[in-house]
Amino acid sequence: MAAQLFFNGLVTGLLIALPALALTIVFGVLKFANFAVGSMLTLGAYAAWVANVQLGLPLFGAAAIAALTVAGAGLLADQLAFERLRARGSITLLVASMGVSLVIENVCRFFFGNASRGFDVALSRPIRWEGIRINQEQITIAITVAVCLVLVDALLRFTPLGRAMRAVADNASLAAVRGVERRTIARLTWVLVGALLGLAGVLAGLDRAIDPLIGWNYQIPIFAAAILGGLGSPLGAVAGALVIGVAEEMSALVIPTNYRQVVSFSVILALLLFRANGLFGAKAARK
Amino acid sequence: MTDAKLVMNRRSVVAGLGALPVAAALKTPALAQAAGDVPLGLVLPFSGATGAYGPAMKQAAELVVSQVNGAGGILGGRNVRLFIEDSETSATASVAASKKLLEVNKVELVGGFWGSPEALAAKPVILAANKVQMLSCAANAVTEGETKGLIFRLQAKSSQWGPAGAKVMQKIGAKKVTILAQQNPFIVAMVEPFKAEMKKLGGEVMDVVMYNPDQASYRAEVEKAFGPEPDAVFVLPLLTDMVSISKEIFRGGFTSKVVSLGTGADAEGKFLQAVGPEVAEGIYHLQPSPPIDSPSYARFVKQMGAPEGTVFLFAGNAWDQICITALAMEHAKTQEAAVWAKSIREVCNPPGEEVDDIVEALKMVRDGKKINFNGAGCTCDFDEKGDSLNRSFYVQLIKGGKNTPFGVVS
Amino acid sequence: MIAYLVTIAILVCVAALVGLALNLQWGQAGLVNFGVVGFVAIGAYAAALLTPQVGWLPAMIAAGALSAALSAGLALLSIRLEENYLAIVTLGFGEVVRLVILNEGWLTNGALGIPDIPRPFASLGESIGGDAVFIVFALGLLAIVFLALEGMARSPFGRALRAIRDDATVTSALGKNVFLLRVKAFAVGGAVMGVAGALHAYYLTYIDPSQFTPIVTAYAFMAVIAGGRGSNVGLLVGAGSIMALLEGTRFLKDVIPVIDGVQLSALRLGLIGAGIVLLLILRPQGLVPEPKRRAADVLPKAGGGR
Amino acid sequence: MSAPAPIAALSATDLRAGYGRGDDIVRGISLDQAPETILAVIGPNGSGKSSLVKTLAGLLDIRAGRVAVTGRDVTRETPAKRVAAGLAYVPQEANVFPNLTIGENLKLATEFLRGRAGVGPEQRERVLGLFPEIGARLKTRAGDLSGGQRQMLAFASALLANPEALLLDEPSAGLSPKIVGQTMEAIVRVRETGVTVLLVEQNVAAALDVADEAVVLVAGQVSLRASASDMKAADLGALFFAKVA
Amino acid sequence: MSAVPVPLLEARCVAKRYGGLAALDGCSLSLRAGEVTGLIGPNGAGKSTLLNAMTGLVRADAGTVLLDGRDVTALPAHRFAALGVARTFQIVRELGSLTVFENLLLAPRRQSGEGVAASLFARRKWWAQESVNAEKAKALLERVGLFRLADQPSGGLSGGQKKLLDLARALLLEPKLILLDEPGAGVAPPLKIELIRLVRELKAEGVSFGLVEHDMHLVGELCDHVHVMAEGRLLVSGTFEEVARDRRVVDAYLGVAA
Repeated sequence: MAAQLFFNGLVTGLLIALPALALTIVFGVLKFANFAVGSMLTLGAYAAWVANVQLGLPLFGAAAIAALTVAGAGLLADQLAFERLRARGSITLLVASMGVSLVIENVCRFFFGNASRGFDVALSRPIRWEGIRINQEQITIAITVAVCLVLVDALLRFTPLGRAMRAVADNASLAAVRGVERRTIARLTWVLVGALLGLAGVLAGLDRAIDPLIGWNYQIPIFAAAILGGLGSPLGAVAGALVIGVAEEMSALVIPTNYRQVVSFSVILALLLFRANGLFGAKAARK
Repeated sequence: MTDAKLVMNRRSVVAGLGALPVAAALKTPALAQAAGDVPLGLVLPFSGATGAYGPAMKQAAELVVSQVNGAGGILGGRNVRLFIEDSETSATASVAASKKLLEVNKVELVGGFWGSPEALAAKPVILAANKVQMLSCAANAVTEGETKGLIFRLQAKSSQWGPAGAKVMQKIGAKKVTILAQQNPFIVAMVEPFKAEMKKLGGEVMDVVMYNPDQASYRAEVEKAFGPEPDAVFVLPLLTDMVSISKEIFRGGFTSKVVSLGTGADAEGKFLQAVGPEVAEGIYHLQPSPPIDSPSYARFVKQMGAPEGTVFLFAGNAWDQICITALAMEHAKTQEAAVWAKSIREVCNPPGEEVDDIVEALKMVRDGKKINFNGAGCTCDFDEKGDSLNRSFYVQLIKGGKNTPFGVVS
Repeated sequence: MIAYLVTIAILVCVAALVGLALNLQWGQAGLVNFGVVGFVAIGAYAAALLTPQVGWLPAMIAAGALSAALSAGLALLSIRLEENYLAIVTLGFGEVVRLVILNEGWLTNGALGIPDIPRPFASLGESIGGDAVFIVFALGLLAIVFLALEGMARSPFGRALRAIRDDATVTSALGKNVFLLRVKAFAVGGAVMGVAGALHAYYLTYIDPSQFTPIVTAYAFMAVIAGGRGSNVGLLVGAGSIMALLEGTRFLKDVIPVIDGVQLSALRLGLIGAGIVLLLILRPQGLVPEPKRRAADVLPKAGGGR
Repeated sequence: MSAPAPIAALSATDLRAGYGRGDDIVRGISLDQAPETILAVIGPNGSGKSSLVKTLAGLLDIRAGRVAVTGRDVTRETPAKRVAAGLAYVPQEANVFPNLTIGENLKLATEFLRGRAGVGPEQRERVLGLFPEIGARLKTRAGDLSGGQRQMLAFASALLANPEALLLDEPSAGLSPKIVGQTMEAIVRVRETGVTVLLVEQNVAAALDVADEAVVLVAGQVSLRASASDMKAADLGALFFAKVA
Repeated sequence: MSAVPVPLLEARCVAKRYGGLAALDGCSLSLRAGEVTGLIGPNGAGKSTLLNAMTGLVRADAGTVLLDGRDVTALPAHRFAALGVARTFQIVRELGSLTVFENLLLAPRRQSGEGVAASLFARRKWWAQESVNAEKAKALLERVGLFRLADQPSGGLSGGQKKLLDLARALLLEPKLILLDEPGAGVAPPLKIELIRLVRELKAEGVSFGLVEHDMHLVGELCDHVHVMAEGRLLVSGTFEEVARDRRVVDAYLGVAA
């Protein structure tokens, strides 16, 4: 049972890895905690549902549409809200992202209602290996997330855009005098983050049912993972996600399951109290 | 008495409200109320965790209203006018909604109430106004304490669901069972009665795994409930979590039988739609039985535009709430709630000529016949507390992508 | 109609109390709190559980005190954190409160909630009509809290908080204990949220965990942003407008029948979100500016104090 | 170069700028700098030297006046566009991206300069030739470099844009005297490649050693302009210890 | 024993590193009571860091800070005010949303109205204090010529006016020592003269000053004693004339040194 829970934890961790990565990228490049991360995930799930169930596209195509849709939504949110508030400091952006989150969630609700929905894909029975049950979705999720992580890592490391994003994260005004337009990078960051969240939405929808609150339910674990990884550190976010996933699932061994959701919060609190920097840096205390 | 209250309110309040822009916003709809109509209100969930259940109830209620009005209305040709508010799955919002219905739309009935918290919060407000509250929720507490004889439940109580579940377990031969249950008032109240009944029937409840609504995943909970391989698991969810949980059960390859509730594993067909036939295969679910075999129920399903054999649980309740109200008003020849509430048992409980078509029933009442109305959600018989009598539970087994009848327990 | 407006007015009172508290914490002291609803819930449950035992006044005081104590405790642990982190810690706290209430059935009756909470002046209420008495009670409570918070805002305490919001380093160089002041602001805000929770419990006479979702927090932020960060008068306007918006839209569907219930509710909540963003962009200072102490007010020869 | 009236490589006309809603810090500065010269900007602290280069680079709001690079008006351009127009800038201290490697720092310096001529591999060769110690350690994190090495990397990054004019803000700040010497040598080498250098310096002696011309800023205005050699002969101590403001 | 009086504020071997860079490298110097002590040196010499370390805003890595002979190294910043040490800031950090007058009223120590309960229930008491403080504030504002702007938001002041506000705010703490961080920077000449007059008057009233400054005119006019810092250490001390004549100092400024 413990081994199974550990394995399940890894899968849960992978599920929150992409949104945690998205959160951490926004924090690094745009310097605020994006509370709309959950609702953007929700939007991704619905976009994929429309493509998959209503338009009859295969899941792969639906995922692409989800990524595009949320990337577009990210761009739009940046254009309409965040860009206009950029100069006003992270706390304003933070509160604005809360507002954006309400808008996105309710756009989904407006068009799709509250009913639970699922993708049009056949589920299958698990593969058994060393007494552990592994199922198809878990493999899909693991592969997708792994590929995404490799791609994002490669993007950040080896492409001009990635370099520019890291440069803006390091020192935005120096980046400007090296020819990097901050505005452009902000937009492209939203595109990347939107794509990640769109995919995360598809995976989450694959894992459970799609409803307007699907993203919100991941919110605290996502933040826990990103903070654990040290907000702003992509590698850290992924590591943090795995730790949070495993901790949440394994906690069922020691505490009643109905207190499982407390695990993420406890991790955040403990971490900030005893080590204000997360696993990999980023200062959390006020100056 | 009403007047005294209004005067008092006005004096103490008008000053404080003068500034509120609300007042301006309210003028138009008040005028929209046509003279002579009989206003009825429903508080239904359209948003929040139980938002999935509202639309069908609304549809059913509107159907009845159009039939009643189409047949000439009630109380000598007056039309029934329906006002529906969103409960937002929130007790606070339900109170505001009920207040609005009572005070702005002057409704005689505040019905609906899918969720127990909403019903419990609105109860004092409705009773204070001396109007009738009809429920589609299960928590025992609503009909406990003061009811003024104005509360009627068209749904089974939580404490009735539990034993029914245990009987299903007995029927499918499950001795060792675990419970996997969401923390909500409707479900929590059925856990103990289920355990007691299981014990009486010689079975054993090995573990109770509780979980919270709105979790990111239910993997650990499913693992914990199914891991020890009990004969069966009594899964007590609402729709959203049941979709996730059933996927998890399927993908986990667990072999224990699954007995669940119609609220989650049927939800008027939405469950099957959401998960597909494979995942749903082999799940038993029970719900308070609507008169499945009656022609009236078949007609109801057809009118709702649902596939034949759909078991409507809550839409039928909404349907019945409006029917009963119309009949009771017609019987009492008044829209005064305190009066027609007393007529409800007259038109619903036996003895009397059984009738299930609302138009026909109205005619019979007008003709002075003693009737026993049977609804689309239940037989509509009430005990002195307002709880519905003769609840039997209809058990279905999902087979080949369809709900198939498995039996009835009571 | 009047009675419906009374209901709305009472709900505005509750929302205004919550908003006033957040206005102290965030508007004046600059401390973001995404766990508002947790403190409201604590107050509501404390009042619900204690009122039958000790009567409403002690229960209400206890509700405020308990909420203040927990608020202070959370602040002691986390107030040093940078705002993005403080936001998530407080959000998490709010969720934990809800979980504890949901799962500690022995104390809170869990998901079933607590029915039949006795209202203050219930007997008086019965003789002249329930809500009439209650609205007086609620308005009175709001007035007391408003006066107290406005008094604080205009006192050296409030001034020190605004100074911290502007620049904590300078304020500490001026000899103010920034940490302590922040904790105090959080505690006082917590107390008011607790009292608001108690009022909510008394009005509904039934509480359960589903009443305390993060949307309550969003409303409070919206009220503060709409009213103007730092201005208590603005907050009252803000809280009133939001309730007007929320309740006013109830009537939309009586007028526009094409929108169904789900869509209407989505529209309302979406509007709140869009309102937050729009106000931040278009009117960052809110509807009413923060009060300032004019030199003439305090200089004795210029006509004495107010 | 066209003989008669050479276009100034860098020119500022009646420039006024400041932060936010505050007072003007640059208070009406006019400068014309001939191509391929080093102009040292010196003056007491707070005289607006750094603000001047920031204004030229586009990081400070211009309230009045005009900035041009080889005759092209860039007054309303973003910082990034100015780089593309041939105006490179090395800020004081935080002038490299610490979390990027040297190689990445260098790549970043050119890949967003759409339409800038001469930023290809040849330029890279040339620049790395000027700073051999940088080219040898492309995989090192810039944050791990010493102060002097960072300075070289910053120069190199700016030069990769093949600028007409290079703005240097106190390149000697925080460096040991020996490294200061190396830095100044590097500046001379840079000029020799045909770049016009505007050098803001606190270290007057070092700056005047390499500069052709110098201006003294006081209170946001040019108070003196002279050739470097004339300036050296002046009583520089008085500049800093002048009892008259 | 030595007849030398205990210095008012003293730094002993204070060191502070930021990242790899040593901002302070074992710096020792002292400020004497009743004097205006100047602290000069080229950029990056560590003057501001030292000032921060001496007022609790920066925790030194090593070394001690003594106030009247008492170790105050680890004291939090807000305690310094109570011990009679006030300071101003290089880039003025006015509390922009407060009015000029509120900025001043904020400063006085031991305001009973800063307690939660007292702010509500001891109104009479703090209001009396407030009136007294207001008188003082008014007097100070008149002294620095800002009273006509009393009800303006301080964010709207000019740079020089902000400096004066900062100083006036510090004075309301009734300190025995005021540390000024570049009071002359960005201040127009007429206001500078005002500043010099003010500091001289206050010195005559018994207030001691520490002064980090680049404007040598100000330093020459005001300082009884000058410390020159370079590269995180004390280079030379003496009167302004002595220091200005010292070759090492000129070299340090002009970059020929060491």
